[in-house]
Amino acid sequence: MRSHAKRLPGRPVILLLQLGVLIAFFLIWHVLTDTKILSPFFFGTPGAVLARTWADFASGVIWYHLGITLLETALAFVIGTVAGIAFGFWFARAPLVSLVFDPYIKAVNALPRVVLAPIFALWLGLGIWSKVALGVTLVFFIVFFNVYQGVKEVSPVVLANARMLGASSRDLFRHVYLPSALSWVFSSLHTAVGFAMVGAVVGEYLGSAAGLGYRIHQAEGVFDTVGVFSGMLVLTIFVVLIDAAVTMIEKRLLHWRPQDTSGGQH
Amino acid sequence: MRSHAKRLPGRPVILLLQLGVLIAFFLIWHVLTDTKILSPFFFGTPGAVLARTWADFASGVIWYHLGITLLETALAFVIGTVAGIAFGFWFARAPLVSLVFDPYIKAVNALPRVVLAPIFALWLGLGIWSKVALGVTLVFFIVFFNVYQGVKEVSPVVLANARMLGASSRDLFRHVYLPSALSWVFSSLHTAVGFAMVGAVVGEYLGSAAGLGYRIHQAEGVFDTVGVFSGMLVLTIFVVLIDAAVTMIEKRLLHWRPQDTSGGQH
Amino acid sequence: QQTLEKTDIKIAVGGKPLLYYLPLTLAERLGYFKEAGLNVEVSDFGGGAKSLQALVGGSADVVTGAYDHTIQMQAKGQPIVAVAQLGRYPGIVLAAVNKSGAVKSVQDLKGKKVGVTAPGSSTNFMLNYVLTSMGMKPEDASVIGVGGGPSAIAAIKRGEIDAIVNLDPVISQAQADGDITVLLDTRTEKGTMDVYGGPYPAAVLYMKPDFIKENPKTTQALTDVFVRTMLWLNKASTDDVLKVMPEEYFLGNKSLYAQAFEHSKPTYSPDGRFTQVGADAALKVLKAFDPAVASTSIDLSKTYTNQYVEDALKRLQK
Amino acid sequence: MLLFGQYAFPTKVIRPNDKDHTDMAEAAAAPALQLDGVTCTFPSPDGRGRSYTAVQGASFTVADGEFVSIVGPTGSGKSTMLNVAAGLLKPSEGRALSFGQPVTGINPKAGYMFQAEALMPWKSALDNVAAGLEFRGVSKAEARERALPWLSRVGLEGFGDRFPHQLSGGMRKRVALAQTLIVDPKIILMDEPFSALDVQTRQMMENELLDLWAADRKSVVFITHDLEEAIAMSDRVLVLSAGPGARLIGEYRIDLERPRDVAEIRMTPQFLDLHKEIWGQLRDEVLKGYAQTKLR
Amino acid sequence: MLLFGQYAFPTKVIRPNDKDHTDMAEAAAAPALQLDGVTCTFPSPDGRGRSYTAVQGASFTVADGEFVSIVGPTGSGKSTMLNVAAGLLKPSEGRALSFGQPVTGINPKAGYMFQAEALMPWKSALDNVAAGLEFRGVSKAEARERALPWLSRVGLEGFGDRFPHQLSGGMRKRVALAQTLIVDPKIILMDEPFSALDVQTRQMMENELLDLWAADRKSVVFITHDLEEAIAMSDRVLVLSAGPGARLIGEYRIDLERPRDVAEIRMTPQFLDLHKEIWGQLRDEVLKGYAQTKLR
Ligand SMILES: Nc1ncnc2c1ncn2[C@@H]1O[C@H](COP(=O)(O)OP(=O)(O)OP(=O)(O)O)[C@@H](O)[C@H]1O
Ligand SMILES: Nc1ncnc2c1ncn2[C@@H]1O[C@H](COP(=O)(O)OP(=O)(O)OP(=O)(O)O)[C@@H](O)[C@H]1O
Ligand SMILES: [Mg+2]
Ligand SMILES: [Mg+2]
Repeated sequence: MRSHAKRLPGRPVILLLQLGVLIAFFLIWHVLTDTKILSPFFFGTPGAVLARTWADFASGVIWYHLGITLLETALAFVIGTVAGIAFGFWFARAPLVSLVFDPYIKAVNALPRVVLAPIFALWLGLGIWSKVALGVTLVFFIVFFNVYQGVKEVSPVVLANARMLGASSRDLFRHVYLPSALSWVFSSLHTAVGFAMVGAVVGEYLGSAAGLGYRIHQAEGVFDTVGVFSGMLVLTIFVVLIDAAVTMIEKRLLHWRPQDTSGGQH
Repeated sequence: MRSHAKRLPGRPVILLLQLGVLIAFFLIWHVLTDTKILSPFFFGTPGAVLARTWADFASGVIWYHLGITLLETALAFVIGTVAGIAFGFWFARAPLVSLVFDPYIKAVNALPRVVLAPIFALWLGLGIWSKVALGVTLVFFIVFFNVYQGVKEVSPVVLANARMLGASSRDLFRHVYLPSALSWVFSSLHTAVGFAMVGAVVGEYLGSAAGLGYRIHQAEGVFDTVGVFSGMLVLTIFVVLIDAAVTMIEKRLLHWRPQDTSGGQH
Repeated sequence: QQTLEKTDIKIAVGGKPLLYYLPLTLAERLGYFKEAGLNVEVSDFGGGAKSLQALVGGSADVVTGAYDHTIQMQAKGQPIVAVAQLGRYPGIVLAAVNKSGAVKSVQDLKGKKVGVTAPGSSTNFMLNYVLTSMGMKPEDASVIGVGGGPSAIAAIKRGEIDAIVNLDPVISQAQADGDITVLLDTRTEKGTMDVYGGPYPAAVLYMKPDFIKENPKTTQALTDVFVRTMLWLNKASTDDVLKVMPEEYFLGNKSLYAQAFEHSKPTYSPDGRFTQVGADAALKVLKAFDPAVASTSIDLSKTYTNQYVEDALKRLQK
Repeated sequence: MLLFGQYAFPTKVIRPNDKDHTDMAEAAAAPALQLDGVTCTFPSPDGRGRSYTAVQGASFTVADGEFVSIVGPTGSGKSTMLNVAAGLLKPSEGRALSFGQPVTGINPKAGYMFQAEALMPWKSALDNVAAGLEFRGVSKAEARERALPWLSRVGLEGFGDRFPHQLSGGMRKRVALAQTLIVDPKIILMDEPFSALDVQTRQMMENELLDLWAADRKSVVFITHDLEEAIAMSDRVLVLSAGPGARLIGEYRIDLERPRDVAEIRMTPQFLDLHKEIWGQLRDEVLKGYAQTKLR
Repeated sequence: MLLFGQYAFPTKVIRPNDKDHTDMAEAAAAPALQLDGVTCTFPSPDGRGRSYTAVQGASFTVADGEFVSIVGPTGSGKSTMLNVAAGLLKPSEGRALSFGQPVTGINPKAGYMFQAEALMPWKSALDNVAAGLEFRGVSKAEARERALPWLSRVGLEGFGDRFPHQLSGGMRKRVALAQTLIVDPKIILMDEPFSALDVQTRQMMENELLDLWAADRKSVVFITHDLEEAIAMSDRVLVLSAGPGARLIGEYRIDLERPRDVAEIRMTPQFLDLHKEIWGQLRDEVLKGYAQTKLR
């Protein structure tokens, strides 16, 4: 319902506020490192970080590494998501399987992937696939658990209705479970995007020849804090962009829901 | 509705099946390493891993390390969950804040925590707290995004009803948002338990003087694959136990829901 | 015995089980810290860079790490001082991977994939230095970080890299499996001289100058412990070492560990002393590849001191 | 007041009716629906404690092509019985048969219009109506095309693109009606289909349903709280007693001639007689039920 | 058929009624509810395209202590108007006043019984009834104690520990009724409260509501599809036209004496006259609305 909620400011104002937060952040960072309250050795200085980032983009060296990292991220995200959705649905619809495998799924989720890096390297080599694998193991579980729960949350009456209308298992999936679980899926995707990137970067960090993680590690090796933070800055910019894409898709797929249920305070 | 679903086997049968899966897993592992299809250098052998685990528990050396890791896990889990729930609710109920900070939350979620480890050590020392911090940064986001979404999913009619009945913001939280979002919270907790453990172990792995991650790192440094896998085995056993506790609490708090909505096939 | 300013010491190390840091574990196992009245806690990190950061950040008091760090940190305006040398040769080995078979000599490295422990690490610098001294550019080989553990072995076994620059135990393991052919070996005096033209210092005990100023007696006690360890190690047989070391360390494969130790034995400093030539060699290498070092003038005399070692030797060698 | 044993339903009106099942044996041959001593017991809310028996040993048959209404006090177990007939609920005792086949899963011959809101909230009104056809393999485009006339049949021609939350309560009910009827089920189960509609719209829908039913003689089981509606529409009215342990306590054959107009037939003296008779029993039953819940 | 302008409501029955607002000026002083030219326009389903105006310039007042019913075709905008009165929906034009105060947020003086299911599914029936008291700071134990008699008042004494999904449709409605009434609102908004109940239970509930209303003269706005119910309960009946752009087209003062028994009053000739009069208008309106939706 369109309620008497306090009107939210429009898009330009929001953007301005966001910019304000960003500037405030850099300012605080600047002041703290300038006065040496935060050691520039650990925190760099915002001016230097921005200058480095700019230089990297201007000279173009970063694009190659960025491309590799984004490719890994995208692959990890897509594979992890598809697998998570598929397994989530399968487990939710096959109670025996889910009961039997439940503890093992949880156990695997708790394995520190970093330790598995040599095994990934052995199986998948040092190229992008071992990084993708790392990302997939992170993304998969987040999506999996949410899809599993999302399917269980389907309204029993709506489900019964669809079944009475003659829906087959496949129909139920497409017409009931999937749309009903979509908000769960998207909630998990917002976390998953970040973790896909983390997986890719950590994978590169642990051993690789290219990518942003590689650059960050290289900078760290020579105690180049500015380089490290510049790498992280680039990372975050791109993850926000990817997430915006996810949000756009979400808006399209969930356009049927009532608007403004966000709590509309007075 | 109690439907004509295929009867699921009872608890003992399930346990038996689970045991079967476990034994099958160890058997396959054994056969593969025994025939050298998988190199024992990388994969150890199940016999050796079990023997080592047994020896560690028998001699008692493992308890100290296990205790530290479990403490870190528990702290990361609790702090991350509480913070995730608090911020999730806050953001969901304060649309302006959430709009403005949205990209930053997502950006922070995408930062590779491994790179941040030195900063955590700087702020929190080398003790357990830097590991807890790592775990918290993982747990927080998973819980946060789910709580945020869970609050948005509250049925608009139920919400309007409670407001008409005179519920204050606090009442709405306690009587509507929280119970309604609980299944989202628990779904995220199942992932979060694992990630709390991952955070603790990776933290130890990256720099510490004790804990299971420390032991795994030590073992890896001397190519002691059996030690690595034995450490992971202990990890998984305990994460499954913690998760069982979460599931128990979940069952109690969500006892109001209709049973058997799990798809009841015929 | 004189009273120490500080008895609880936090030592940071980047990879304790590595043979590179063997003296630290030995000192611990031989009980020398206790005898000196020191109560140490050893924190192990994923790499030397991280243990150094722990020192700079104040969460560790002293570090056993690469001598390079003292030079790099001076360039960054974060002075640290090495007080005892544990390793006199770097112990880095450049080897061709047999499975790939593309590299027969150092000259063949051009255009090949070379695995180092991590980009920007000392193994990477060694490779760069070798390439330049052969008249090539560092970019002529493509560098891949493979780590210093099982993942390096995995890379060798898959033949994904054409050559590898790494340390023990990776090298010994690969050698034992017959997977690599050693081309340059800085575990020996000859190899080190060939590559660097001087005894390039490896692991040292370093700390912040402030720490020394505030805790001179503790610093002396710490130096005593390591000098004592170096003297013991100089005379010890492989069996002696194996007896002292904790069992976990050779659970993987005891004979491999023994073999690796024997390979590495010459790299340990006999008495803990630094030499000017060694420091010069290190500076020369770093100047070539670390832009921060290249752009600063380094005062080597501030990066190490033999004062505490000499004092210790005077008392210990009596 | 008359009370009947569980398995015995003497028809109170024995005049042969004018429809095709004059011969009772014929209907028994393959009734569209047959409930056989159905008892439904629910576990108590907390999982421990007493269980609650909603329906106790209910038996009745619905012949092929028959229109049967069920009336009874609120909370007695009408929806529960319909769930059993649909195959959504397994009775604790007894069984359900549909056209001679025991109902073990979803009853494929049945269409069910639920009492609660059951539209898919993510589908527009048109897509909701078209869903059943899509599930039967009809292409999306064709299903929509065939759904359009159904929408206008329930008076919602311009509302095809609305999502359920954008429709009024009565509109949602009408979408559900179209959704159930479009797939042409052999037996239609309806749980208070018209209670959210105003009287006029309701009469239109009732006539619409009767036309449809007359056209190809489906079987209908119709739950309503409106006794007039029950009488006006049905061949037979069943009366359920108050819960717990609700039983069928009355069966009335409605021998008003067909085709009927639901508005006009209410004025006939025959109708008024029947109404008075059933009303008397129902009223007592409701009062008893009310007293019972107050006591428990 | 009579049609009125948006802001003009000539009362069709001018006899002064027997209640305390004989003087129309008095009621105007601080009416419990006043809608002032309220127009509600909804954006089109896809966010683009035409928008849909449900209610067009509706104005009416409900005096303090008055019982007003609103009838109208399904989908005309009755619930929409109630949402405006409750402060849940901001009208696109016009405004709502409650006791002289403009309604800008939730109307704190109002209790609202929703048409859709609105119980908290995670609370038992008893806790659902007790919720309003808890929100007002009453301790949980006391709230439950005070909720118990309310449960039995709606005939659900033994069902306090059931969760909503374990109750029948009619039972849920009754829990909602108790939930709304227990907090003793000054003005009660009810959207088809009794449509899921059988006739007997319904009459009991109706009488219960009238007793309550008589005891401390609350204001009631009552939406129903049952014209008899509207007449039997109210002081005034408002008739809404068919949508889109529904307007109030009729206002009938019901001057039957109080207290009334809803079952008995239906038999009086006065009642039948009123019924016939309003019925005529409503019937036309519904037919028009039906034709309109068919055309669109
Ligand atoms: N899942 C359940 N758990 C426990 N009790 C239930 C459950 N479902 C229904 N009941 C109980 O069974 C009884 C009959 O319910 P049912 O829904 O069949 O009533 P009904 O006749 O359809 O009533 P109404 O006319 O109000 O819809 C009620 O007392 C209800 O509380
Ligand atoms: N959120 C919305 N978006 C678009 N249209 C809406 C929305 N809410 C209601 N409507 C439309 O407004 C009109 C009036 O709806 P409302 O619910 O007020 O009807 P009503 O008179 O209560 O009908 P009923 O008797 O069936 O409950 C309907 O045509 C409906 O489709
Ligand atoms: Mg029912
Ligand atoms: Mg309505």
